[in-house]
Amino acid sequence: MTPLAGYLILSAFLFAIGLAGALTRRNAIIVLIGIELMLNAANLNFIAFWRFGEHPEALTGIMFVIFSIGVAAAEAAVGLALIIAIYRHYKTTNLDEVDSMKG
Amino acid sequence: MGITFTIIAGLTIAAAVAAMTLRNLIHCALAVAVTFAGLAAAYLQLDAQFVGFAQILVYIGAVSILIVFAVLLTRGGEPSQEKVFSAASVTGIGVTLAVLGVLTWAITKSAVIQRDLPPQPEATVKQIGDALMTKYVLPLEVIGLLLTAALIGAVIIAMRDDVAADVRRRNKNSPGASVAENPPPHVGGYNN
Amino acid sequence: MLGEGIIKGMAETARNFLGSYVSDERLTTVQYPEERSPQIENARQFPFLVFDGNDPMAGLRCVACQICEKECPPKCIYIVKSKDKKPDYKGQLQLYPATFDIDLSVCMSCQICVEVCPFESIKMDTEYELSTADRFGGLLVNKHRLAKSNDHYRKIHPKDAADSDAALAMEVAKTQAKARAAAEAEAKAAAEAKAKTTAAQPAPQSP
Amino acid sequence: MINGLDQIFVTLKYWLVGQLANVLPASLLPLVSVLLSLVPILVVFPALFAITTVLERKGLGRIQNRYGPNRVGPFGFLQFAADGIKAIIKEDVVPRAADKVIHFLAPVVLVVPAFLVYSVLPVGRNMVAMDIDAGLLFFFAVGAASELAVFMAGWSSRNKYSLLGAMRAVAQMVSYEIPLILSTVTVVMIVGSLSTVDIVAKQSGYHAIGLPNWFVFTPWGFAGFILFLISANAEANRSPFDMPEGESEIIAGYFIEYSGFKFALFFLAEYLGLFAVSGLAITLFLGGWHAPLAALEFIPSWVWFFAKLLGLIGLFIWTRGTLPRLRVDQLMNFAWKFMLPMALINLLAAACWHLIGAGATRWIVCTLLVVGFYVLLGRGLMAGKKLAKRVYRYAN
Repeated sequence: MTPLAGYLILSAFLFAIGLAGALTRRNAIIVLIGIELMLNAANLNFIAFWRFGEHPEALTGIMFVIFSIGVAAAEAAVGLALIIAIYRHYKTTNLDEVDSMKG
Repeated sequence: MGITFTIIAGLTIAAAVAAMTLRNLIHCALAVAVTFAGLAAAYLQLDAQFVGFAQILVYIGAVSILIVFAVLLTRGGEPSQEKVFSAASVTGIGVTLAVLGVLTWAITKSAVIQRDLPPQPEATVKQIGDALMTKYVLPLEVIGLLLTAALIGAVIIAMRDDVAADVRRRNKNSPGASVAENPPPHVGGYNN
Repeated sequence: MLGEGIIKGMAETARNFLGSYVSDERLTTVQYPEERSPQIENARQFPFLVFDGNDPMAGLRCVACQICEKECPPKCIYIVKSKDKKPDYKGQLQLYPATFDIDLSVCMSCQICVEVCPFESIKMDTEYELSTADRFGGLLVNKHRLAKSNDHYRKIHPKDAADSDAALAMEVAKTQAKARAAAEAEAKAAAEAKAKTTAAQPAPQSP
Repeated sequence: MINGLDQIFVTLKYWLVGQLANVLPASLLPLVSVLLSLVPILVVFPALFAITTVLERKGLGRIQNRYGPNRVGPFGFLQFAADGIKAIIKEDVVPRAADKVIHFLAPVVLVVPAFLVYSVLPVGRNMVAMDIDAGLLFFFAVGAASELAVFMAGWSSRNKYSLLGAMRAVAQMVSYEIPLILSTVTVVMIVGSLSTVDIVAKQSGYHAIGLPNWFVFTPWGFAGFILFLISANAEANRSPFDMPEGESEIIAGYFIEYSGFKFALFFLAEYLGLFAVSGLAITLFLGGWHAPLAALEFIPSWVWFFAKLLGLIGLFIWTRGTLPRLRVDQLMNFAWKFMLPMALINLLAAACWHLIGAGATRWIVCTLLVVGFYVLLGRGLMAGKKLAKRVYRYAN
């Protein structure tokens, strides 16, 4: 196996773990962590493809990851603020219990 | 594939699994910090120094701390006795396995993975800075705007309702005065 | 201006720092094991038992009344009364403590035992170098270690000791006066009885 | 001869590597070279920690008109040995309710980054363990890991005081990291590099009037230096910013439940962090290992670095002996209402300095910008406050 495949497999596993956590856990914070993991897995792909790509001097992969880290930081801040607001309203962070929009 | 990469990958995946399965939320947050560190190490292995250090600075220094604070503010620090996984967990696992299968299949079938490691590319901080200020200046500005909006938005969302009402009332009475400038009077006549 | 106070403070501490090297008068501490600062007049540490005379056990003023044991807030005093009696300073026969223990690790130096003692027998000591390697036994003090002479008390608290001595002397004087009065009354009664037998007439009641 | 003394450690290292090359296989040589760079760091800075503890206690004692430690060894200078032996032979108590694994890991996670940051500090000419392109970013990234360690220590102890101390410490470190990094960015803007070696190299040479070409002798550099020192003081959790430890209210903060050697590790990490930020301040603003006067250049460069380091440590001790502890709200107000705007204006001043070009104009513009804003901000912050002696309304 070439190194590139190793990084891609690592990234795929991280993405799957993040997805599993986001889909199965009940706590909103853990769901957010799962989403962060998926974002990070995508970042790893960008860096790996940049390093093994044909034009590493273009820096596109690195730029994408830098912006992605910025977006992820903003996402985490807003997401956690939302969770705190939800907690204040419902007194729980359990997503199964926050279902007032259910028909 | 070197032994360093194997160790890093193993640690990262183990920490990620721990972050998604542990019962105590603080343990989850600490485990996810280990995952972020493992990813930073992977970036460094791929000769992306700047991104690796930025990853540590942003994810371990800020996002992990933010998660930990959120856990404590929502009283998630105490281990609860209720179920960890939600009702739809079987469907979730199924979807995950399907995604993982497709991804693995795509990776192993792809022709890209046959490529060998090219010589170490030049990605100095100077180059990155130049690129950020020339070619990517518009995305940079947009990111700046986004971060500012996120900052203000997070503050407003997380603000307690009574504080928000207080601010609104004060602004109606005396424009320009905010909560911080008029703290409640102290009993002891003590000026800081 | 912002930060002005910080500059002033820094100058003050710098003056202290340099001054302490220049003049020794600035230094406020003493080098403890070699030098000691004198204790104040009413210094107090832990209680001790006062005895008169030369024999600590015979001269112990304590009569094992157990008032201090009952009043002690942290309950650090333990007293067992004796079976026999011995004469006290007034010559009266009194009980004495067979056991008198104070746990100094519990004692809080409140001086209540001293306040309540009617016999001027428990007083506060000024001894403070009591540290010991024995954690439990070393600070449980029995009556042999607690007993200290009245001279010691006079030395550490001269004013209080004088008061206490005066009070005791008054007690003794009162007792003696009473004894003398009793003796006189007895003598008088005896004389009257003699007179009665001789005169064979009723005598008035003696007061 | 002069050059030989200056480069003595570098020469020694290459000589050792050369000697070992005859004995060891070639594949091990890079590892040996790295080890030879790291071992001095692992020896010198803990030794400096030992000396500093004694100096600090003696200095604080003198500030308070006391002698300070004077029993162990000549003038008490072996006090650190007594303290160290005491810390090692003490019982290691772990609370029953504590999270054992995290409780054990926290001091380790705290000390490792504290040592790692030294690898990018140039302590002398050609004396840096790792000259990497993104040296400053490395410094701050690794330093950020200590926040998580502090939180781990406070949370795993299961003690309300330690949790409170950890939350305070983390909030304080996050808040003061912003002015810290912003005041660093000014230097990065002028130098155009994140490499610590480049930053020091840029500060070589001397002005016409004999002053060295250090950044502290520019308006933005001076303001940045002061801002950096204040933020560094807060980052290192030292008085007057030591609420995380606040003995009088939360006893010892996040390391309340640690004893013996683990407590010593916390202490070590705290002082190592202090030395690291002082070293960075020297690198960024005080010309690194450069001599202050051209006539003094015969003294080896590493002597200059450590002399400056000791000077800054002395300044920190002096501040600690002078200023009382702040309240939490005062601390946060100071960070967000004074430090942050000042750092941003300083950034503007540095940009002006860079754009205007050499001459008297940029001196005037930058000085006016920094001083004017400082005065205005000071006035604005003090405006609503009637500063007076403390009164006790009910007690009187």
